[in-house]
Amino acid sequence: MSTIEVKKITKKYGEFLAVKDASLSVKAGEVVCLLGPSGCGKTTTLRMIAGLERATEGDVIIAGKRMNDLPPEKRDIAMVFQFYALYPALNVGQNIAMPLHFEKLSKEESDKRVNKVARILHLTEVLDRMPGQVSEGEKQRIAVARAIVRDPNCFLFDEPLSRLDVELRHSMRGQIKEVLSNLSKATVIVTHDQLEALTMADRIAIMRDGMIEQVGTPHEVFAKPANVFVASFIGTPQMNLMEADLKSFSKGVASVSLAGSPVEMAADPAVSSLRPSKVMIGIRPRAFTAESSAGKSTIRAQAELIEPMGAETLIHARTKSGGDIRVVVPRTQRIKVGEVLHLKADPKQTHFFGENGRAVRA
Amino acid sequence: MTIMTKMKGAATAFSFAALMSVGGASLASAEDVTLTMAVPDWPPTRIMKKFFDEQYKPKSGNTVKLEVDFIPWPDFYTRVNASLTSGEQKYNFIVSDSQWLGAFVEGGYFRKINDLLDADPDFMATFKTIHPNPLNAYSTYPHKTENYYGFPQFPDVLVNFARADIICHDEEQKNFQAKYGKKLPCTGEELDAMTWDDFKNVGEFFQRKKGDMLAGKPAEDDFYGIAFQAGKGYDFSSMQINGFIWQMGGDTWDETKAPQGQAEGVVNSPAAVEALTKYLDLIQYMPPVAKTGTMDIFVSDQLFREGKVAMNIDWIGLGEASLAADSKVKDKLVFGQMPGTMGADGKMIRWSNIGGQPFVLTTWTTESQTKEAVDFVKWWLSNDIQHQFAAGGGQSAVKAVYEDPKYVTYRPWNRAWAPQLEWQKDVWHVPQFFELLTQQQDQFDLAITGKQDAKTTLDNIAKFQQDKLKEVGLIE
Amino acid sequence: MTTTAQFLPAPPLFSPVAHNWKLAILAGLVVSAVAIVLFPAKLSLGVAGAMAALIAAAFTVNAYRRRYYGGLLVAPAIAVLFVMNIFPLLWSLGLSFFAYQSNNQSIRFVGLNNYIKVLTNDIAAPANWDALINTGMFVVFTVALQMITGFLLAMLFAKQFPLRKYLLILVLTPMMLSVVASGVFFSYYYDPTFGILSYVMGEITGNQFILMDNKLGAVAGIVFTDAWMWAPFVMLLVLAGLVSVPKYLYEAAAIDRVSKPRQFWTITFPYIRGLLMLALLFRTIEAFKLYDLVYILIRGGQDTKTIAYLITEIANEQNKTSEGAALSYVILFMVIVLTNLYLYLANRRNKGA
Amino acid sequence: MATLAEKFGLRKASGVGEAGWGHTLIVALVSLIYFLPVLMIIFTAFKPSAQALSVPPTLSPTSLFGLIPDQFVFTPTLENFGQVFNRVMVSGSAAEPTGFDVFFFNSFFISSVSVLLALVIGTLASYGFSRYPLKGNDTYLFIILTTRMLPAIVVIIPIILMFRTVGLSGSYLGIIMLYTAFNLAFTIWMMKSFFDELSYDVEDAARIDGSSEIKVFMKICLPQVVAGLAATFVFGLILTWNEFLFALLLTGVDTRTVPVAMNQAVSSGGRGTDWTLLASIETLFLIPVFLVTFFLQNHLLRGVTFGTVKR
Repeated sequence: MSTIEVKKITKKYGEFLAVKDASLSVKAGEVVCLLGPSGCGKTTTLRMIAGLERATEGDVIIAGKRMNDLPPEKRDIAMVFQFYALYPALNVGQNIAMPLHFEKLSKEESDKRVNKVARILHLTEVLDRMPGQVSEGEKQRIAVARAIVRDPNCFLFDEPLSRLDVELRHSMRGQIKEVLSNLSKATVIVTHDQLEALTMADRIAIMRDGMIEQVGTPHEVFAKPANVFVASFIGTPQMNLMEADLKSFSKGVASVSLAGSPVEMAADPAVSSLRPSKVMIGIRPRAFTAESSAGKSTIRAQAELIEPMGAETLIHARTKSGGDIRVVVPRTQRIKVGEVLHLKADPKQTHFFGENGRAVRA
Repeated sequence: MTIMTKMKGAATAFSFAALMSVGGASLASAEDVTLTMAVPDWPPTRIMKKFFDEQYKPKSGNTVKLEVDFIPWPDFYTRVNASLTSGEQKYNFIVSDSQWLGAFVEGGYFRKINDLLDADPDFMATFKTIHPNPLNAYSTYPHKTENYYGFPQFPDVLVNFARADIICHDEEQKNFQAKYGKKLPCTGEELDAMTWDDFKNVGEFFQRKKGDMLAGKPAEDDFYGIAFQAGKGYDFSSMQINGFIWQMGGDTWDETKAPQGQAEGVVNSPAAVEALTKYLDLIQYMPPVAKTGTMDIFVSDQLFREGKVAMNIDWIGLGEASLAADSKVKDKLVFGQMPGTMGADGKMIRWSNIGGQPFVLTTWTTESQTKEAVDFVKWWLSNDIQHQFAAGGGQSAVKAVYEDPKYVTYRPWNRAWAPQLEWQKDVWHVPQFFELLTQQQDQFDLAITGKQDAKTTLDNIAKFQQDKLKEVGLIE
Repeated sequence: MTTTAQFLPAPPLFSPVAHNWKLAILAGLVVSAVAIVLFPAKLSLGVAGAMAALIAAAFTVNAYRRRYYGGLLVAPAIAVLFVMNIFPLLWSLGLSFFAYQSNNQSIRFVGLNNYIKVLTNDIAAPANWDALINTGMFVVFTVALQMITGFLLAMLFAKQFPLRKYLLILVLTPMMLSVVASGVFFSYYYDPTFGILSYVMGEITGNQFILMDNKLGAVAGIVFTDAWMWAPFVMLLVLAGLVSVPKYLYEAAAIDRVSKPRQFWTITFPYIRGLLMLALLFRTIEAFKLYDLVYILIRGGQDTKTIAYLITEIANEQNKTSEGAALSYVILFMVIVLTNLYLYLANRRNKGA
Repeated sequence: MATLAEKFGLRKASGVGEAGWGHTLIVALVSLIYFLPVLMIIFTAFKPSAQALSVPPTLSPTSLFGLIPDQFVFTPTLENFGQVFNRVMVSGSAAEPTGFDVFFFNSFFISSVSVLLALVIGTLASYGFSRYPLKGNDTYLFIILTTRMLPAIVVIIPIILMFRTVGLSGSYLGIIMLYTAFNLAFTIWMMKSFFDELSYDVEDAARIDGSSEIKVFMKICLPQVVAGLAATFVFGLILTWNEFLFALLLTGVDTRTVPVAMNQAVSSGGRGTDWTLLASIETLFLIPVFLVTFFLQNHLLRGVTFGTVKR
């Protein structure tokens, strides 16, 4: 079975803790994205899975076998590098065929396999060229081709699309996803681009400072962020995170002092365990509706900057307490700079976080 | 572009200087005379400089400075040759090997001094007190004519350096007597009386492996009886082989007989072949480095100083080193003349190739410089200074000096000096010296390292000399 | 490539304007050549100097007027090289067509006679051909040994490991020695009586060991010393190549399960090929000039004379300047052919890649 | 689990391209063997001259607590280093200065000035060759390389003559100019390959932003090839430092360099090689270039790397 299991791995460089107690399991056919800002340890985690780094502590289990002490070549994996790592002295065909040498295939068989993946990835035309003579997108596809030309235990991708321009990135996302879905292997993709993660992954593991903050489907991490970090990291425009005083909670309604106004809003029953205290409330910009007049559950804010985004408009507004608030409204709703807004949040999309930063949910 | 401007300026200056300066920038005033001298860097020249600085008072009343360029021996010829032939005209005095005379006289670099001698009877008188053998070798070109060029700086001959502690040891004396029926030479007089056959016996007798008994003690290292120069570099076998050839009735090409004198038939005469064979026969008793063809005068001296050899034939010029503090044999020495060959008349034949160096004046030396130079040479060859020189480790070819009974007391090898002077000869002062020498050294090296026999060697040398000298008209 | 606007068109070759450097060079060469042939050395030198100044001036004016930065930048170097190297080289090239001995003022044009003499004369030529063969042998042996040793050392130092910096400097030291000192000391190491080699061999065989009493030993001694001194040079260049290989290529190769030999040929070698070529180029040029060690260790004995040795004998000791020059230019021709071959091969490889 | 390596602040061995103390041990062994001939020269500098040629050769200044048999141990002395600068030239007289302080200064002055000068001129030229190729650029470059192909003895006569004519003979300027030329070929070839490696984009961007050509060169290009400059400097220094023939023939009494004067010890004081003296001169002479190389070592590696990947 093609699976990957990472159990509490830790990586130390001297005193520096690069990865701490990270655990993750990837099922056959599943694509997991490691997502996080630069320096969060996601690449180190991937390299530990590949065997390019040794885990200081913890276990790496691939296809049911503990592989901690095995060098990369014994792990039977395929990897696509950030800079593609194309062998500069070999032409495209030879590059793709490189992993096949180990399997000692006949020339015909090897050619057949190379041609097959070349066809899948539209590389047939460039097989005779040198890596220096092909485009970035082609390089990327060559790197993928080299990975899928054989039948490894699992696939690892290190920032596969980071060097491509926006358009190519978009089309490659689709292609890679399609290719992977036909292979049913455990796959780990490292990326710092949430769009990439959201579109390609079956599940996303969000990392920060060497720790995995949350693992979940794209929907879960978006709709139910486990903590403030995940909430702020996932979603564009960024979620509004506002400090609030929780006054009281009864019958599913919380009374809070938010952005200088007393507001009543529906909340998860678990919020009851918090009161009364300081909390963090997270509301996505699209979860607001601008009411015509002030109400019990509206926040008052004054529009300061209008950014039309096509179908929608992003408004930066200032609350009474001086905080900044982002609101996305449909294009049709015309709002002028200086206009006072009464914002009402959708209770289903309102997240409460305790003082420890964790989401409070039932 | 400052660099560009600078380059342009330099280029202009360059061409200007090139066009304007034709020759003599070295115009010395009457009061200040500087004599520039190129010398090899070693004690005899250092002493000369020291004496000059401490003692020399110019008679003319001028301020005379002797600027000496001490050039390390290994590069001396290269430096001097390049300086002379490039027309650098840097030096007024040059220490020269006797055999370089032809090349540099013909090139117009060495100044003939006959006019100076004729103009100054005093100078002539001093000059004539020099023993004729060194005088001919160091000063005449063509050889043995009355055309004079140089003055002896450090005259030199080959002598026998011997280890008294080894050769005078009772045990060794007894065993040698038993084996050869002759006394193993021990004193200076006994060394003087040695023939090459005796020398060979010493070589054969003292072949000791590490641990064998040597002078009553186990030898600390392999030990050998004899050593002499047999190296490929410069003239480090010719100088020895010439002596063998002359002593045994052979001859080298004689430049004084040119253009009638031949090389072929003379150089490879049976007597010469026999002499070379005898020389080669001795190599086997020498320290193993001889087999590589690098046994030069310094290597044999070093082996001797380190106590690996019983007898070494070498130049007096290297004598001081054997007495130095770091010499392992400094207090165990006895010196004699180089071995000879017993003539049919029962008299010893001792021909040997002269060593040492003259110094000469160059042709671009100005009038005033020449005047001071003559005074300086007269002073240098004066008895007093020559005595001081000898006392400081030098040698003198001035009759009155070396015949003085004090002379032999200066250094232990001086007892061999006067008798040896009588037997000194020299070879080739012709301009082709280096070509002849290189080819001969190459051929001797082949013989010494066992690649060819004496006959072939001398045949090759004779043929080359015949062709070469014919080409330049020195053989008809 | 940014091209700089050139405000003036290049003048026609024979137009006598101040910035016509081509004309200046042509005139300079012609006048100098005529001067060298006709005038005595001193005067012809002056003329040549003036011509050099003329060319330099033309270059500068040209560069200023036409904003020709290439010429401007290159000019100082060319000027220095011309005066200090190229001019003397041309001079000696000229001399090689004359019968001239530096210690003899007469000079006579003999055309190609010197070349014919050094290559076919029955006195000189056999020695020259012999030395040519020896030189070839030394070039092959020393360069090969340097390349192999340098390469192996570089492999050792390619990885990061503790104390690397301190160990590396030890290996680099031999090339910092002066040839005289290392040559003289190696003659001591090889000495049958005093040397360590003989001592070690003596402990085994019981006899003093004479390394250089035959050609094989002498050549081995020379080659070893030369290679020891200059292998670090090769090592440094190769090492530079090795550390410049991107690490991710080896990582990719490990994951692709590429065997070590294949990794070397497909990843490592392409990166060090250019540097190997550079090392080969410089070391070959130097090996053709091998003289010092042959002189110091064995005085050219045991049939080890090289061409550079002969040239020194002929041109320095015997003052046969023009013959020496002719022999040098024969060598120069060979070196040029060989280095061009190297460069051609290197370029062809590069284009293929 | 802090290993010894970590205690020394070294990264723990892992992954590709890193090795541990085991590797160090192997390399140390090889390096020491390779260094041995140099070490023996340095040791000789510390031997009393009577022990310089002892058989068996002495190999160590200490018996290492009886580990090394006495016959291989010499008694270290510093006397030889004093001899380099002051020694008895004429037996029976007092020690006199040998002039080596001047020779060392000359070597230092002549080498560093000429290598720096070659670096300046050569860098400008290589920048020209790289960025403003002349017609027949490769031919020029090859001709420049050709100047290194002939034995120096061939060009020496014209050079001496030229020097005499312009009065450069025996002067610092003359030998410095000659060494500058001597170093130029190598400098130009090295530096050109460095400049070739630089991306033109940055320069073009700077030009569009209005930088002058001089500013582009000084502010954009030069900072990127600092490593190359260091590397070229070290190589040039090593080659110039030990140059012998030109120095022999073109320096005077006052401008003589150490490699020429060193031969005093090869045949000195009326004897052959003075081993301890030669070794001390070489040991002292090695120090400056050894230190320069050591401190520029990182640049050297990086510089060469950067410059020569592409020819």
